[in-house]
Amino acid sequence: KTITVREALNSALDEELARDEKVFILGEEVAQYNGPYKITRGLLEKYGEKRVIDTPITEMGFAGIAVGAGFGGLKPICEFMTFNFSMQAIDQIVNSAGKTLYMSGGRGECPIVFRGPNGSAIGVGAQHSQCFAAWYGSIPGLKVLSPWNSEDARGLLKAAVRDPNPVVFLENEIMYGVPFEVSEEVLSEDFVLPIGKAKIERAGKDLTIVAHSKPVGDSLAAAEILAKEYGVDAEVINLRSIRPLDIDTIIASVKKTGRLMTVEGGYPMFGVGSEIVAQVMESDAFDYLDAPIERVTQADVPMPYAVPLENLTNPDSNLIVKVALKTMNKQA
Amino acid sequence: KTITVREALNSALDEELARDEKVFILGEEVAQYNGPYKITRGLLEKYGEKRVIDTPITEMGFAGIAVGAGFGGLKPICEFMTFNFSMQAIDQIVNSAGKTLYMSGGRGECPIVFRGPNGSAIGVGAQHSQCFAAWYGSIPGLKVLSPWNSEDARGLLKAAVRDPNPVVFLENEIMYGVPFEVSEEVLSEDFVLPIGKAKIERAGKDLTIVAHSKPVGDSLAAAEILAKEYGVDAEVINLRSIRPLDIDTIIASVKKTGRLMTVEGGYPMFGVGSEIVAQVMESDAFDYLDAPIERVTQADVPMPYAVPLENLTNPDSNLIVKVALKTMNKQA
Amino acid sequence: EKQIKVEFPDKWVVHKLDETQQPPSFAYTNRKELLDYFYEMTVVRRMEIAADTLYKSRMIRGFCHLANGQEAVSTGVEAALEKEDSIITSYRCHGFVYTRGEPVGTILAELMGREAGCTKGKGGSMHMFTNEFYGGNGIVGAQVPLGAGIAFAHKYNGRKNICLAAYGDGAANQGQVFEAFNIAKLWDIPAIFVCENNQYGMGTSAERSSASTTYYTRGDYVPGIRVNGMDVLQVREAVKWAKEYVLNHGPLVMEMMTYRYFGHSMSDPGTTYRSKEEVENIRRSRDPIAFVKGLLLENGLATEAELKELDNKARDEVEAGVAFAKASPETPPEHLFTDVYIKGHEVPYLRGRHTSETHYFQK
Amino acid sequence: EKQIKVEFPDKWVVHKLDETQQPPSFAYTNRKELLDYFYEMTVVRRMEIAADTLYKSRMIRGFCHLANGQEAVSTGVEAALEKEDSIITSYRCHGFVYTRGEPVGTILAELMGREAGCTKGKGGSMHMFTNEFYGGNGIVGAQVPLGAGIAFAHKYNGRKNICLAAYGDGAANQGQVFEAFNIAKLWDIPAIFVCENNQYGMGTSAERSSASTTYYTRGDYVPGIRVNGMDVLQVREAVKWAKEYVLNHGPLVMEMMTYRYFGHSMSDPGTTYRSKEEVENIRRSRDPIAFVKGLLLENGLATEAELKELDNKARDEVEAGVAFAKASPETPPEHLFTDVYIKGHEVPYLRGRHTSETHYFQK
Ligand SMILES: Cc1ncc(C[n+]2csc(CCOP(=O)(O)OP(=O)(O)O)c2C)c(N)n1
Ligand SMILES: Cc1ncc(C[n+]2csc(CCOP(=O)(O)OP(=O)(O)O)c2C)c(N)n1
Ligand SMILES: [Mg+2]
Ligand SMILES: [Mg+2]
Repeated sequence: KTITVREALNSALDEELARDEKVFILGEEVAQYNGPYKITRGLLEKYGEKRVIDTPITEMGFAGIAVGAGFGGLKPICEFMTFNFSMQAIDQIVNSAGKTLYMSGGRGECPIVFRGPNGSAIGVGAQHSQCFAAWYGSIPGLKVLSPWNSEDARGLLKAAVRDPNPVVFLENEIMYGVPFEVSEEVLSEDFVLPIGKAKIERAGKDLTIVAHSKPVGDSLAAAEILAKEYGVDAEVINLRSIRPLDIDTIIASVKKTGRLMTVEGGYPMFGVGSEIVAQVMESDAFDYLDAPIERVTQADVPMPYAVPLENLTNPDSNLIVKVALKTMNKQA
Repeated sequence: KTITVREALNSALDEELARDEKVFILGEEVAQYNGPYKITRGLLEKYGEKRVIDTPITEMGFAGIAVGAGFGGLKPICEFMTFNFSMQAIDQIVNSAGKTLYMSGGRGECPIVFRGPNGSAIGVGAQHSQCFAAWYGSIPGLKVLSPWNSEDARGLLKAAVRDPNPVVFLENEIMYGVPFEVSEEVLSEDFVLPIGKAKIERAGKDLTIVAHSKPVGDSLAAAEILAKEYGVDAEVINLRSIRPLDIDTIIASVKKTGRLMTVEGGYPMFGVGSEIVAQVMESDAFDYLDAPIERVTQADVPMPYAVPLENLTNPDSNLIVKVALKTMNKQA
Repeated sequence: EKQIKVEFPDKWVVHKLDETQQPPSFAYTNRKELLDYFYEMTVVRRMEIAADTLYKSRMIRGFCHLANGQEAVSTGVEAALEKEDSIITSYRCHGFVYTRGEPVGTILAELMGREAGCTKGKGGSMHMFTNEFYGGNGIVGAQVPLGAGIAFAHKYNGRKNICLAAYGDGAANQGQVFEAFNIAKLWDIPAIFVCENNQYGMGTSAERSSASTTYYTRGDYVPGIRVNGMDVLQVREAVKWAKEYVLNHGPLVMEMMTYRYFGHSMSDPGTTYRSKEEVENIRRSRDPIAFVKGLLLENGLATEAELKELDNKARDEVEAGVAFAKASPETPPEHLFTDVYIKGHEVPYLRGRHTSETHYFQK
Repeated sequence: EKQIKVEFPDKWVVHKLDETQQPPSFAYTNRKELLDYFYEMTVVRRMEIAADTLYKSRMIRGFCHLANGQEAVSTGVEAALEKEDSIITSYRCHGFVYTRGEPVGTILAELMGREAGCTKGKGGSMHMFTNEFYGGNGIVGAQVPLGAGIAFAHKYNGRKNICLAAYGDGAANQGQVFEAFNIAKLWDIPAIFVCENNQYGMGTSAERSSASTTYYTRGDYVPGIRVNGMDVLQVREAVKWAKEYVLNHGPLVMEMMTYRYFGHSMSDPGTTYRSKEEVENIRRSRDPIAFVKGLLLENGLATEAELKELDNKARDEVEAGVAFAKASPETPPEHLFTDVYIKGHEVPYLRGRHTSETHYFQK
């Protein structure tokens, strides 16, 4: 069966609402409007105003209330219309949700999920296009997930809701409408993915490409080109989780391929790629590297609006191919 | 002459207020109370209420007003009592100060300095001990400085105030009271340091240690131990600037020493060290590495309060020595 | 020029303002002024409609927030202020950018991501800038403290100018709005905080987002006034008066009762959370352009034919703007790394998507 | 037990509450209650003084915010609420932690970073937790939305319990406080928002931080009441009434007029921004412990000797607490990596300061 990422997220929310009375959703336009991006479509009708709640445009306030509700024993799913707006609430996410369990010596549990689209959409400019994977990923106390396809979306979101820790769940607006084939298992009500395990989306022996979110698809597309046009057999790893970061899967792959590149939609400096490079360097995979690790990222500029500039800012499969060939020491 | 970091910062502010009428300071307790950490001592008396302004405890509001004042042609110095509280205002720093010049095609200039203590102090727990170097450092449009000693403090703060871009200036509370010898030049009213240049604080040939803020001192102390007790001659680089990151100085040093370790007070993942490792890997210095790069960071936990835990969370010179020896493949 | 006196039908609705502290209950105006307002509002309306068309033909993308129905606010505000006064708004900014002096062509060029755009195609719909106009801000509420800061700078510099910061009924609940009110009041900042109450924030009606919908009172200790934002003369008189007020007494909150005809943005049909009748009813009874037209005709200041001609002229201006924008090339790649930092004060290099695309600045 | 009736000297000062919606103008009490209050407040005061001493002998470090002078607030609040009601406060929390039921020993142990501390020495002064007490929050204002959320959970679960969220006069200007008010009002959340107005936020007086210092009115559309926070009976009656009120009508803002005798934190002598006379004057005329003592003596409910004895008992309790805390070992290194995540749901490993110090969790 084929479902879009949107349907995957929507069904995951639906099932988790059905499964546990303590689960509720709040956020801007999630109820009556059916969600700004329709992820919560139909849920108000099904679960009523108690469980699916529209908020004012006050991120710090409603995120703080959601965290408090988590302390109070509920399991809030707090939607940010986009994670760009989570910056207004970031203190509540980091200092209240993320750190309280520790500061309280284990007394302040907060089983909350913060979710919404993250990173660049299309043509929305600098203030609406930031990727927050590395920022939230740096915070001990949070778990941070970044699904790519429908399977990820379902399995990880359901896992996030069931996890008793605060989870930051980074979706991608561009992926919402994309359909993916899924197995029966994925559609089962009890399908959850383990938090912290990366998935090898394509096995290969020449080169490892690690990506998260939309760039996973770009990497797979690039891998096809690499295979067809250049005889390069790339292994593509879908990170799925930013924190914890499944370095073991990456290391095992690097030991096999000897070459590694990272692809992400966020700013280059202090990004997901940076950390992967550093951790590989610290591991015994370092000795297996036949070439330096290469990073493909957003360009180091605020997201521009004009098409030609935007195209030069976001990574794409052409660039991935080009960098992969460089890593392979091959001519394009 | 010997001056403390506090005196260095205070005199820098004093001179820049004197130099340019458009410069003013605002923040919590900066005026009548003489500054929560006394960095602004005496300035109200000297420059009056127009130029040195107490604000309510409303970071988002006063930071936004400061950014607006920057758009309006002033040169605000916006003090955060600590950068932990800048999280409440981070949207104004990143989305308003950092991105507007770009979005406006060059029309929205904002010559502002955000400053205050960053990272861990002593015994203040999880919500008051976070290092924001990597977060702000990831944002194109911002410059991010992290002084260590009195020379840095004076030269970089004056440079920051004179820079027409928004600058995030990360001080360290633990360093405020520490005295440092400074030259006549440093005391001159026209002393500014170039933004983006690291400083080799100690030349050495065996190993490069890169650090910023307080860990620079810890690294120098470690270098002395390494020299005296182990005959290891470490080169210590004081980053001074997080964005831009002076990778050239690091690369040149690595080419000389063949070994590199990074030391920082922030969380390990997606940190300053991660980026340095990644950039070195991307450079031709990679081939000069005789050992993997090692990172010393804050432990990956929210800052604990109890002394034994806190000690295991913050890097110190003992650990730097230990890791340096590992890098050198020597027994402790 | 012959002046006419227009009496406002209702008393001003105010908060913490006494009888002596209020705008006049009437406005003097004349044929020329009213024709100007008519023309300006018509251009803005037609420009938004052109944007709508360009969007549908995929020449504009991403977010695009149109302000049809709200034209009297931008035109009335501009009529009251001087060029040296400042304005800052939310993303729903096209009208203000035009009334501040940017031509239709550069506005549409911006929407189309063209080099001739008023911000070089880098900002798009939400982030336009022009003289003493500080954006087009994409983060709901952020422009309110920013506006207070711009007003602060005027005061600091000893200028008798003000800043008008506009925000929506949805934005009115943002904490930073209240933080800005408090500081503005403490420091006597000459800011006019204008809540453009168009009754919805996306799909949420004012009643559902705001525990109090009398937005002119939401400043609590900050005085406030409610204005019919569909009547350009009331807007003008209120803002003119408000400028003097804030220069002498510190901040003021002004609620403009207005309405948007279109959806919130291009992806919103604007019909699920309100009825077609509601929209039609307001179009019929309160339209700001029809209002000025009525004044002109009823007072014999212009004929239908003259207005038709002006309307044609507006259409021509917008069409010329469309042509101009279309003729402008897309913003070329050279601009990718400019304006991240101020020229001459850049960082040494900015990384592209990969080290191979890194841009080095000449020093 | 013989009841006495204590009439409150002044009428309640209220905001958007009518005559029928107010706490009683008197309280019934008795010897036992008053002795309990006297004792509890004395313990809290002596505990804070012990903390001061321990700080000066360097056994407590970092931030330490004492609440001497404010004892009637925590004691009065606790007297009014049930154990199932929730409380959340700022960092100035020691008194509340005690009145919620945590012994002096574990509070002081927390301050000293000991394993027996009520949060295992991990939180310190600002971050204590106990049953239905959600901290000790270090970020000014953050506890207000959090408290609204805890109250929301009570309502969601159909419990007739409330949450009381306390914040300072300085915190009262924080935007998130207003955001919480708005949502709480829209959703009828049973939260009592208590502004502990001790007249200063660090070194800034209320007048300099707040454009309106009538904090009980700052909820605008949220009703409010001002309470003499130095009179434990008024606090108790007001909170008791408020609990019923918020369960039936949604949120309420309550301003408690109080005062702190010590500096803001240990690094603040507390003398630069206010006069010694001001402090002395309040100690003399409004001290909350002296007030209860007066009630007991004037009504012949207790003798000086009995009170002296109770005072001694309080001293003993605190001394025992000090001894307990001192005897507890410092929190040992094993605790470094626990409680970052919930046991059994950790990440596979947490890195130490270096890979050599990384901790792996058993699965
Ligand atoms: C902080 C933040 N949260 C959410 C959004 C998404 N958003 C954009 S416009 C809007 C509605 C705003 O409504 P209102 O303030 O009434 O302005 P209007 O669109 O009616 O002019 C929302 C929720 C945003 N841009 N910023
Ligand atoms: C967001 C934030 N900004 C600044 C601080 C530093 N700070 C701690 S307490 C305080 C004063 C608070 O005053 P008030 O709210 O009146 O509470 P009180 O200390 O009087 O109980 C300040 C500025 C902080 N902890 N959090
Ligand atoms: Mg609106
Ligand atoms: Mg106070």
